[in-house]
Amino acid sequence: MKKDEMNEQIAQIDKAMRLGNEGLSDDQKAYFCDQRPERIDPYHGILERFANWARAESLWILGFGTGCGAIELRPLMTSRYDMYRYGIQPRPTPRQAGVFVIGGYASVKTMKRIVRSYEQMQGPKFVLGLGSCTINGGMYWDSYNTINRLDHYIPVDIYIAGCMPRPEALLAGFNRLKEMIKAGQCDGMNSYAENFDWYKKNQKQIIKHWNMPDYNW
Amino acid sequence: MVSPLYILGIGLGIAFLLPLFEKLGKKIPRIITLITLMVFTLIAVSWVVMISGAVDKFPVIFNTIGFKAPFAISLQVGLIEALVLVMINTAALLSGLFLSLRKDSHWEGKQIVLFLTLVIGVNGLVLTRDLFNLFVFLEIVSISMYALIASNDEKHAYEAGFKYLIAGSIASAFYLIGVIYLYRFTGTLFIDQIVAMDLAALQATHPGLVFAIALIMLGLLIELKPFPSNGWAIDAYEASDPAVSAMISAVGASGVVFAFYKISSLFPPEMAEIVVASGAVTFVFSQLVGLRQKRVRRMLGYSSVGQIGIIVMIIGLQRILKIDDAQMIMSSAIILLGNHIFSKAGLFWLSDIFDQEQLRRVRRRPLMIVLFGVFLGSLAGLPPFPAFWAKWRMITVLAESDKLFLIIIILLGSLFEAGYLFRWFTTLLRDESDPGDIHEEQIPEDIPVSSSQTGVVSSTRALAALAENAGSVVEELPVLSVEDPTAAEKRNPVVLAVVAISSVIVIAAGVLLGAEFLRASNELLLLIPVAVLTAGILFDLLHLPHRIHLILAMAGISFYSYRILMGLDGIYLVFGILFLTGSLIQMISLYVKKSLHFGLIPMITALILSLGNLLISTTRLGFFFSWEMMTVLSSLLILRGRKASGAGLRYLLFSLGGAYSMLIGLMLYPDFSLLLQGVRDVSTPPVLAVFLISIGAMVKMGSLGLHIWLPGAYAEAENEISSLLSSVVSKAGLFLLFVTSSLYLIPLLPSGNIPVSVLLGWIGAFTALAGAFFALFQEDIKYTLAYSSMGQVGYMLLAFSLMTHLGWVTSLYMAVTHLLFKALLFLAVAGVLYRTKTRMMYQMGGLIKRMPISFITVLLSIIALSGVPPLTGFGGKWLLYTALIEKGWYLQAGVAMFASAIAFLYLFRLIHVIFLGQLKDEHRAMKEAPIGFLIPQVVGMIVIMLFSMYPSLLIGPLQRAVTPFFSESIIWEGYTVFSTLGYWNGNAVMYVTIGVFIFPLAWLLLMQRKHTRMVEQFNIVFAAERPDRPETTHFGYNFFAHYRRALGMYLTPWATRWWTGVVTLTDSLGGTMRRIYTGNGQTYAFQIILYGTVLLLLLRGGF
Amino acid sequence: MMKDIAIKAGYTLISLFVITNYGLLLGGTMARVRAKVQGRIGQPVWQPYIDIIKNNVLRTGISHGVMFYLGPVFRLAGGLGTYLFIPAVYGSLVFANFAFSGDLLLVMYFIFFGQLGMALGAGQSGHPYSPIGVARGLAQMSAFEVPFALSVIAIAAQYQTLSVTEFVALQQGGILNWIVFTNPLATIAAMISFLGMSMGNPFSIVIAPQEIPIGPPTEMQSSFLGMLQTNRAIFNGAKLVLFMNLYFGGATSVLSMVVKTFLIYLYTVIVGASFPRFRADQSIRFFLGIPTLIGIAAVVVQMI
Amino acid sequence: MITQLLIILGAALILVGFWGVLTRKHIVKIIISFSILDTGIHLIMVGIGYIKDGSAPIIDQEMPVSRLAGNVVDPIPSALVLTAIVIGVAVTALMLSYAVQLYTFYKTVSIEQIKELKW
Repeated sequence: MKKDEMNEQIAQIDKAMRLGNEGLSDDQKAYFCDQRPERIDPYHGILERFANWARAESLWILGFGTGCGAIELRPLMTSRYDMYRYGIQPRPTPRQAGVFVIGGYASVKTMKRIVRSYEQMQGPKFVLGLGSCTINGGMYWDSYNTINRLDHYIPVDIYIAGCMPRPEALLAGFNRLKEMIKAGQCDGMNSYAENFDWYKKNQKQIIKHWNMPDYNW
Repeated sequence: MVSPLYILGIGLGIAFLLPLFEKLGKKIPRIITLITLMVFTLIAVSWVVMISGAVDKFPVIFNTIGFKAPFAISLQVGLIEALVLVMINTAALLSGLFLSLRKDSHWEGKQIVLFLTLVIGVNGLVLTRDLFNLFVFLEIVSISMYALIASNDEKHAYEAGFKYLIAGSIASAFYLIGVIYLYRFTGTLFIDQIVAMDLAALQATHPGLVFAIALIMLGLLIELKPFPSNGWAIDAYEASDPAVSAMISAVGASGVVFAFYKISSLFPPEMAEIVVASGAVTFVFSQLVGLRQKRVRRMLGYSSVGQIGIIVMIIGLQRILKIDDAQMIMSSAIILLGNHIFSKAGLFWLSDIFDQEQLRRVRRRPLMIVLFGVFLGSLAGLPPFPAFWAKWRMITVLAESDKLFLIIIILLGSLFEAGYLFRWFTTLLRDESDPGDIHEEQIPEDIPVSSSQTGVVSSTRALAALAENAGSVVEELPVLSVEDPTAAEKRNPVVLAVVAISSVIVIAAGVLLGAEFLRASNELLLLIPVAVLTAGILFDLLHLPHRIHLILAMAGISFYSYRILMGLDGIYLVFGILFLTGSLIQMISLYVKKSLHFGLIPMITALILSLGNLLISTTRLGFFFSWEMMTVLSSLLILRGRKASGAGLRYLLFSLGGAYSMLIGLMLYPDFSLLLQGVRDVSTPPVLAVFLISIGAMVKMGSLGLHIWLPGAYAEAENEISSLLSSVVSKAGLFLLFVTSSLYLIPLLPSGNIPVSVLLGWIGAFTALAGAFFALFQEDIKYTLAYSSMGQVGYMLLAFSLMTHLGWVTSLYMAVTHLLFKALLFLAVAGVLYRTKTRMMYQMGGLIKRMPISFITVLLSIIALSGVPPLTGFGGKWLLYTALIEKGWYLQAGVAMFASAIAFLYLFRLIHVIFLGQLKDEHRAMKEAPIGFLIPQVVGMIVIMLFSMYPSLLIGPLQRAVTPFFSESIIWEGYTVFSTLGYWNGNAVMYVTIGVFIFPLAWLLLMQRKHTRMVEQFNIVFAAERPDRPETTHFGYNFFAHYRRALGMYLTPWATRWWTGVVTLTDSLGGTMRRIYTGNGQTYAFQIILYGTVLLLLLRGGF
Repeated sequence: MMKDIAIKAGYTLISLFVITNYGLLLGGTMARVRAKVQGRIGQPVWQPYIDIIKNNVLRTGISHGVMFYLGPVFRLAGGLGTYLFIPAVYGSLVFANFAFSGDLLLVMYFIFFGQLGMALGAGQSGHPYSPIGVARGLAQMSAFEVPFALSVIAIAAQYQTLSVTEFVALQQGGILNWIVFTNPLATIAAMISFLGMSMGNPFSIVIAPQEIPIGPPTEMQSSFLGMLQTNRAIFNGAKLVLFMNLYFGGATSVLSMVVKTFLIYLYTVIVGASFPRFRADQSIRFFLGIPTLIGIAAVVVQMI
Repeated sequence: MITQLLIILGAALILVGFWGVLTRKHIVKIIISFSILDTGIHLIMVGIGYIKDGSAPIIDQEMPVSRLAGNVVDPIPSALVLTAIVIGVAVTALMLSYAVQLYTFYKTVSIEQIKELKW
């Protein structure tokens, strides 16, 4: 009797822990994982510092040009700027990327993809807001279809202001990011998990046709 | 001894009194007639009994009206007469029974009288020794037949009857003129007296003598419907009441045949040759024309004409051959005649029953299928029916007298006949959902077919063209989707019993003959499959529970295997284990089936036993008999498949063709003994014989060019059958090669020094490559596996033809391991198909989570099959390449390596598309395969692992088996096997593999210990979108599209096109040929007269 | 007995350690060579180490199922196994590996082991790009296998052996004994197929980053990816060692191994840096064309 | 002489009969041709047995067995002819009844119109 009750309680808690995935029809829910993201504690001491050093020295950018600023990413790969020497290289899939460079303005349509891609990256993951648009909407500040503040939707580690910022600025931004990582200051992943409901509420406010799970594993 | 006069007297008396009896009651004449016929039969039987008791006192001549011949008509009773009369009268009795018992029977009055006169006439024909009396009986028979034809009072029957009348009148005119002149030249009508005369001397004084005999011959020959002047007869078969057709074909024709035999003692040799030619032409061309025929009775008519043709041929032959041979071949004629009488009558009756019950499908009527199959099989000369033995004897005699051409004609005609007869069979047998031709891939509408894919689709279409006629045998009849509800009321079991008696006679005669034939070489054991089949079918007819039957069968096979395997050694033992144990294990999966599956277990059991019999048969007859049994049974098993009619038919025809080819080869080389001799024998057989025998083997193995039966047959058969066929039965071809291995070292060309085995090797290599390539582009999993089997057997052929120690070890090793892998694969796939209910791979996907054990089985078997270490398949590859390079067959080795790389591709595709990727909604609730499928899989996996760890367990015995034939080529040191080129230690490889596997696994477990999240199937990076449906996310269709783009042009199905061409050509030849049957009675008359003229001119020696 | 096994295990660990580090450094060096060709400075030589460490210390990971989990394991096992069945340095006990358990055929077929495992792991991710990449990779593999197989057959016929150790032994005693000089046709065929085997340009369609985001491992991340990267180094090393042994006289010391394999790798990198990419069907046709003919010629030369 | 005449006549009738069978389209004419053919054969048969100036084949004192050969007409052909005629009549009758039935079913007497069964 008691065991049954316990089991029932566990089941209830488990259900409460899980995501609602209201955007999906019932027959689609089985296709997606409905776990909530969790906070994962860092390692301790030297181990974490070593790990952070490795993370900082091997920054893999997600090659997803979300806006016009993405044009500034390309020169970084060329012989003139050569980001490779800083251990930075592009990766074609969010699964393998650690840095998400939001290339300028993010329209609502793109925002959906940004959220999805961000959630699919493996932590710890870093977001670099590129250009004024990601800070306050920039020249699109009163647009009906563009967000004004990126960090209402996903945690941002560093912004690079300008419209657009030059590749040099970008490199500077990356180097700053590296320092921050080494210093252990970049924990957007855990803050996203901790404030998941808030982020999700904001996201759902602008994205009307939410046809994906609440957290894209 | 009963005087034959009683037959004629009683018969005539009853015939005339019948109208009087009719006054007593409608049924009375029937009963009296039946009693009369029974009396006739009994009299004939009593003769046979008496004669066989005292052969030397016979034949006895009975005189009439108190005078001796030649002054009075005399009747002769000898063994042959008595036997023929027994057959004829029994058939007549059965006919009478059939006529009186069938529903809505109108058998009364004049019809009975005519029937009786016909029987009397035929009896007279058989008995009389007087030429003019022969004429009288001939006319009695003819007139009764003319009248009987029209007895169903239908328009077409009158038309046919009139044509028959015209032809018969011309024939009797010929005969009469001939008789009168013969009388003039010899002064007597008594056949024996004429034969006793010195005809050659008489010829000198009377130059017209030959002409007179020729006219007599012609008169009777025309009555026997020689091609091409036989359109009238075929019309009659088609149009009259089937029961009457049965009488004409079985009783009437037999009498005339016997009369022809009687006068054949007058023929001078050159006339006998003409008769042989006429018979041969009739046989082969009627069967050819029959191929195109779609109306059943007309088809049976062609078959009748053909059967009579072959008997006419034999009658001619017995005048030419030496006296011993003549007797031998005449006995085969009698057997053929009896075979024809009962099976043809049976078929006509069955066709009548089909009409009565308006039956278009017999799939759910087991008894009907059995009867039907028995008659067709016996007509087509399949074992164990009488015609098989008769043809065997005939062919042996012909081979001894170097008449190869006639053998070819006989076998060709038999092949045609089997073709159209079994086309009829498959048409009636096939399921409603069966399109009747080779099954095509079903491509769902949401996946468009782009132009780049049509190449392959059209190739399957070309395959379908082969069986295009199969669908249309009954085209003019409405096809009922379900059995007619009124049909049940129309069922008449009594009639079926009459037909069954006929079939029992055929079977019994076949078995007795078989016992007679096989007793000589002490091989009676070979008949066991027949006994088992009969008993099993009876069990099934009695609805014995499936599982009890299965257990009985498996126990029986086990016992048999035990007995056989004890007596075998060496390579025979290897094949014994392969054939018997291999199939026995696979039979376990039949346990999953719950209800009765008619004929399944009996046929499988008999098939396995036949395979075992191949090993113990010592004579050519025994071997060929078992081989044919195996062929027939496996094609019947294939036909059980729901959509297998086209494929089964094609399999049957190819196998028969292969068997006949092998037969000719064996006949060409009479000194050859079917005992495994290795390659030491240096006697030089004819190259043609070697080719023909190897073709026989390669058909069975599905070698390139002869493979087109293979995919359909393996794919459309039921899953268990596919497994058995591809893993066990295909090795029978390999066995034949081993048994005949001493042949293949002879030079390919008379002057060259390249042995035939080189050619075989290349064929094997390209078979492996082609099989792999074909498998690469299949969407249907069973087609993939089928082509895969083809390729694997190609490797075995390649290895065999090396003719070295290592080569043979390789071949046997691959045979054994392929049995393991392919059985596992088929079983696992069978489980998947059992659950998913689709054969298209791209419709599956993601099943690993639902069927993990099946996945592991498939994984292990594809690793093994593709030869990836550490599993045992690598052993096969290692042996193969080592053997090839040692022998110096470098290019073949290259082809084999390419083939094995391609094999890796399709195998990966197989496992990926089924088990990985996206799970479909409809499979979400699926379970693992039933336990019956899993048990053999687990056993097989354990065996694979064992062989992988300890290769010597397998290679060792094989090595010892091959050693008697070659000197050793590999040596063992511990677990390492050394060849002259390299070495392999399966044990160490296994340990190293396990080691290198454990290490990263441990690392991964350590690194990923906490925070690895198991996600669902749509949690993938989908270019920042979410997948829509599993179907559109699963990559499985046209998996190797780029390969097709790169090499598609080399995949043109040449073999299929060639065989389609052959079939089309034959078909259209038959179609053109039959245009001579214009339907105009006058044309027929003209043809007869022209035929006579040509024959007479030929006899004169020219124009 | 136990002592023998322990010593062998120790030797194996040393051998693996050397090849792993060498492979990683080689990868880093070649990345720099490629950068130089493009006029860049390029990443640090030790960048592969950092990448692997980073991937292994990522906090999260996702798995699509058992095979997804085991795929990288299979892959790495394939790489390790392939290396372990090849004697790396001729005459050295430490680097003899497990060459006694099988000959060249074993090595050739063991390559498939890792391929299969990877393909299965990629397949279970459920991502359509993975099987697309796998299909391309397998197709290309089956094509470049042909000239390579022919080349191997030719040299096996020439030297009447299939043992890799034996090949190296027979090539000792002077540069002219190398198979590259005694059988240039076979070497040419094999070196062309080596380009395909190393999957650099122009045969890099398998991983086409923009079209099918790096193909088979598109869903692989964290330690899975780290494992694949490790394997890349080891497997590369194994292949280089194999080709060195077969065609370039093997190595009698670690130094000569390093030099020779470096040069062989350099060749593929230079070709890769100079050519654009073939489509899958184009590369199939390419390998089955001229290289196969060269291979056939090499074999035919041995037959006459 | 007369024998030969008979035989020639018979042969001529046979040819006429065959000609009729092969050329006439009218069924009844074909039947008549068969009758002519039969008659021809019968004539030949009689002709073969006939011996000029021979007596009837009755054995008595004037014609003992020893003188039979060459002096009496061979009786067997005559007997055969009788049988043949009977059979011929029966066949002709059957043919004619067939002709009647064919006409009722096909409404034609032309043999060229009656060819629904073929191939």
